[in-house]
Amino acid sequence: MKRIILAALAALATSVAAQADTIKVGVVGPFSGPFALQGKNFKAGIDAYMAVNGAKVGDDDIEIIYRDVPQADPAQSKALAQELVVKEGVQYLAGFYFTPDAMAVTPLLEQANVPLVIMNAATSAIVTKSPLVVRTSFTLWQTSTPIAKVAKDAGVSKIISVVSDYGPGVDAENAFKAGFEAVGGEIVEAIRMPLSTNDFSPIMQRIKDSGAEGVFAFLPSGPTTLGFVKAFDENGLKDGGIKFFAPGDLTQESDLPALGDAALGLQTTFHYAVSHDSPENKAFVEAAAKAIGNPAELSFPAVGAYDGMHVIYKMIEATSGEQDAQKAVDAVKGLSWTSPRGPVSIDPESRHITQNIYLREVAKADDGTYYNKEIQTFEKQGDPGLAAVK
Amino acid sequence: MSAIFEVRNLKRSFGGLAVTNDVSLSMAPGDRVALIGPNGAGKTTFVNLVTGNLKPDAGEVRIGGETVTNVDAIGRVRRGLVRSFQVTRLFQDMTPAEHVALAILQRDGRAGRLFGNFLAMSGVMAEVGSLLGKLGLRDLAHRPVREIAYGQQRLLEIAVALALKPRVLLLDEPAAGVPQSDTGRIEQALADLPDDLAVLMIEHDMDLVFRFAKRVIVLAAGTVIFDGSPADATKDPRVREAYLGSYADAGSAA
Amino acid sequence: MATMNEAATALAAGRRGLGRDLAGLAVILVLAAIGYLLFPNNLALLTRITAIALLVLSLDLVTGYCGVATLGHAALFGSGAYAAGIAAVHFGITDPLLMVAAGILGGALAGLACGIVILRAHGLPQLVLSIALIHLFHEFANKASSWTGGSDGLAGIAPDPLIGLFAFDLWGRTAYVFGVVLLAIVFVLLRLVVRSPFGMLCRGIKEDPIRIRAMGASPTIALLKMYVISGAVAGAGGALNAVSTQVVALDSLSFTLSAESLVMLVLGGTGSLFGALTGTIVFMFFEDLVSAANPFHWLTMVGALLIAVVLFTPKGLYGTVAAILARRRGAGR
Amino acid sequence: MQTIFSIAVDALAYGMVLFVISIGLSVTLGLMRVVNLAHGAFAMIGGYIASYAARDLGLGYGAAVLIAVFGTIVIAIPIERLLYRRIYGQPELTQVLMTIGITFCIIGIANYVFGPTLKTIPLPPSLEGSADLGFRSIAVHRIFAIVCGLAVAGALWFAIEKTAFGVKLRAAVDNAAMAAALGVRTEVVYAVSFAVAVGLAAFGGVVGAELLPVEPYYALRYMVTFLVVVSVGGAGSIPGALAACLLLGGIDTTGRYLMPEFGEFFFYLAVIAIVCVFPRGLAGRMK
Repeated sequence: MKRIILAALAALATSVAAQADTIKVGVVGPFSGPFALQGKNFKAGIDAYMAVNGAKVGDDDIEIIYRDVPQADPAQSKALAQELVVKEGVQYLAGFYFTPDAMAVTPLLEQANVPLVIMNAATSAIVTKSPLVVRTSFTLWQTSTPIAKVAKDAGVSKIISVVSDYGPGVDAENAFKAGFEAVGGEIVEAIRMPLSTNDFSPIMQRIKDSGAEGVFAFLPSGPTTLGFVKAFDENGLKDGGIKFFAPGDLTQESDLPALGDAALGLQTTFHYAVSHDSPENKAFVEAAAKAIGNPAELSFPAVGAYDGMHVIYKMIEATSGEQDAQKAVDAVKGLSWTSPRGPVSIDPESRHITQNIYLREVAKADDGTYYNKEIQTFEKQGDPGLAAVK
Repeated sequence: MSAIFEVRNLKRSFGGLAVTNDVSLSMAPGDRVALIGPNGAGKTTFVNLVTGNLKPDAGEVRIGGETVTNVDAIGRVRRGLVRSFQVTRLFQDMTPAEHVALAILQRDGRAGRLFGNFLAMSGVMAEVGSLLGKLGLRDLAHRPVREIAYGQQRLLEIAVALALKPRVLLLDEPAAGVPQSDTGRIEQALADLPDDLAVLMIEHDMDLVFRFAKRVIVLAAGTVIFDGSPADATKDPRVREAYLGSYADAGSAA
Repeated sequence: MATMNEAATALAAGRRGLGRDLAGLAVILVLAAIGYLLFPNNLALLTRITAIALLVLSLDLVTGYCGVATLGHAALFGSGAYAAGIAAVHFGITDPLLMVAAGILGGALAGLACGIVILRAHGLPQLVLSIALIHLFHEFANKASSWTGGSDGLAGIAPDPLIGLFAFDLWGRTAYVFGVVLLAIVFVLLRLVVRSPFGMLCRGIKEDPIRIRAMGASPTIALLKMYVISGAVAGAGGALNAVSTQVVALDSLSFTLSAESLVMLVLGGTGSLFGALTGTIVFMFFEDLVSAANPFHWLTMVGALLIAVVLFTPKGLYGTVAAILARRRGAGR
Repeated sequence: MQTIFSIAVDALAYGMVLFVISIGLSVTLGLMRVVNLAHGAFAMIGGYIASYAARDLGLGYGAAVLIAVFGTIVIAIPIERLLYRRIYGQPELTQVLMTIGITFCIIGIANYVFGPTLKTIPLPPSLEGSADLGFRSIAVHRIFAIVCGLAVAGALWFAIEKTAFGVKLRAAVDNAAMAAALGVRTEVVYAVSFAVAVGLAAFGGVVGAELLPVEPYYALRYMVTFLVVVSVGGAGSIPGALAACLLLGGIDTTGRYLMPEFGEFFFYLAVIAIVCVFPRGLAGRMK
């Protein structure tokens, strides 16, 4: 009798052990260096999701392992991904702020049997590099195309495009150009500036001299954005009636306090505003603000990470914790849910997120803080960039 | 015998001041010439002009009959005009053997070779051994230079110069800074210089000049004021006036 | 009799050098084996260390042995990486050995170009020239995006299996062994070079270029030659990086990488190949350790390490240890 | 024509901002012979202090500038005593290692204490907005930066060339042993010079914050620019640094106007050309 009980207990113990695994998720992002803010937002989004939904899927514990790639460095990124898979035994890879870092990892996925959930890197082509890639952020084509229509609707037909001279900048330029020319607008000039530009006065002079009625701009968020927006204001372009159009990277919430009044009234299109009015977003903002410590630092990478965790949780559910990358990815194809940013779904074909893009305007709240006020919605936008790449 | 080294009408001025003014001299193989002159006479400028570190305003320098006025300093060394330095310029971490070996290899055009340890090149090492032996440095061959006494460093300077197999040797104060006790060895080394070598010595130490040189050239205010035997130099009134002064007695005593 | 003594001393000195070469080779291989056994799951990091070690060795050639101050040495490394990557992506040269050859060639050419510019000045202005160069290289690669992929990086490098047998796989064993063998070969060759007549000439130039000129040798030509050699070594490292990570991006041509390699070299001790290796291993391991322990604030720890090294081991880690050992031996005698 | 004027004004403004921020480095680099790569870190500390004083404590701009300058000096004194003193007269590479280490530490600490976001220093109303020059408008704070630059240049030139301290400093730099024998306390001279350099860095960090915004990575992001500008001018020379800033500012601004996509090429090709023609800088005091 005793023996039977013992055996039963042992069996129970092993079965419990078999089910209550720890599933590891490796997150690669810029947690130090010039982009540390974005990495911090990754972590905040992930922490928020796990605070709201628990750190368990079924019986499995979820453990996040962070690895730092401060600036785009594919070699380092690949080495860390390899380490995460081989040494730490992660079943999911996630994060990735920079396109080359993500590109470097895609060749590993099949052999490692690991899906990659991209929480930011925004070049269209990444999802085509491996069938195991799912993206929950956005592409510049996705966010920059609608603003072309906004510009046209505002009665502007001649625009000068000004972008930072690197991959995303070029993407933004092409997307806007395609969109604007499709609605009959004209790009009078397209300028690409080096990433390290500090003083934008000469650029502003170029804009003035071009005779354009409006400017389309893209710069990576951070110090350069601040310089650009201030120069636009100080050189009299804003007062001179030149209209400003940009994707939302330029007015990300964490930069708004620094931009101050110079940003007031700027219109941008983007997939997410911290101010988005929905119960889902309220819950998210509350949890994420707690996770990041200083609510003013909250920005868009957090929502990409939050939804990325949602996708990963669904994958784990679908595979009951077994490691099967293809099955996991198949399970989220066509998945739709209500994200803090609004209704979203994973396109089964491209594995990229389909979402609403919002036109927002920088406004001042009653308490003196600045925020992106949503004023128009473009529903269910896919990624036009994929078609353009082909 | 034809001249191995000639300088003709060499001129150079700095901001209107002619520091070297119409200097000419000619040397044959085996000559032992001393160039002397009071401070500011233009000796340093003259050396720089001759070695190619300065460009002359006018004039000509010839080595072995070939005009080298437009050849740079390195080219002149390769044509056989080698100098030593007033203050030794040696590599503190290298040994005398390495110094001399490097000079030999450079002379033979092998200093650019990427492989092969010259310490194991028997031909080179035999020559290093004999050269260092001649100058009494063999025991120190494998000690770093910074551990060697200054007098011996001066000897090493001469060894490096000789390793280059010069046709004309320019010795810039070879005994400067050497304690009295060691000057004998340097004088011996100078006396043992190859017979067919033309040597031009720039020196302050009159004893050394009179013992070494068969001919003295006196430079004053950028021009040659005397060119002749040491004995005559001491008697020449212009030399006395310009330079010798109190040395005159010492000279006649010798 | 005297000549025999001379030859014997020379031979003994030669043997001592050879002994140290073999010892160095043994140390590399033993360390590589230990690394393989201790971190079988982290070979990607070890491979990366190997590639960076080649960069730091190459920097040591010009900085440690020739006294050239440069904060732009990644230009040589990155050129090698892009040469290998472009050969693979645009010309279909996917054999890893040929890719390394392309990298060596690319690095050597970049070395020649950089050398011509950098050797025109000395000291601080030289440092500034090197900084300007690395930025020009970086900008050029960014502009030539149809060849280099621009800031998205050059992806799609798929090297063939090594000698047709060993594929470059997820676990990175092939890449690691390939890297270690490459490093060992380069190390032995460099040991020979730094003790060769040419190596001696360069040490002379570092100490006193005027003296070298008076010997009839041209310092500029010798340094340029060293720059080309250095470029070949750095290019091999870049190519190894391209082969093992299968992607090349602008970071390989960055000021950051240049500065980091200089930091590693000074950390280990300049003017010694062992110092370069020590610096690379210590820095990379330390960085990996602290950045995994705290991905958010590890930079402070690295800074503290650098300060500590300057305060307590002024000649660099290897340099100081070597000096202490030498003193011991001296005292023992 | 109007465009040329306009570019010239931009170039002048940019050049002067560069000058204000980097002139402190010229003091450490040229007069003290320390390759101080942590210069940007001290400028950043100044910016953070000013931002904290003006935004969080609500002090006026002038007070914030003063607090920033003196606060940064106070922070720098122990660093000088404990760390910099060890690297005076050391080889350049050792100095590079030490000052990069210091920079890393300061970045890490700033990131930890202030977070990774941009920090602004609110301007007083008198410096806000734009001034009309007739043919164009220019931000008032830029004019302020130009004035500050000229004032700093004048004051420094006077201090180095005309005061007793300047004489001691130059003596200590040229021959420390001799200066010490003549009764100059070189340690004090060095400490004071270092304090001045750090104070200038902080001042520049605050005045230039509108152009180079304060954030933790500031210390590394602009390090190269400062180093290049000072070396091109000739380390230790005030007029040289001024000339270099105006020249490079002009080239940079014109290049970015004419061909923005090749802006970087223009700047660095110009640097290479200048260094090749003037290997000791535009007006070098270098050995």
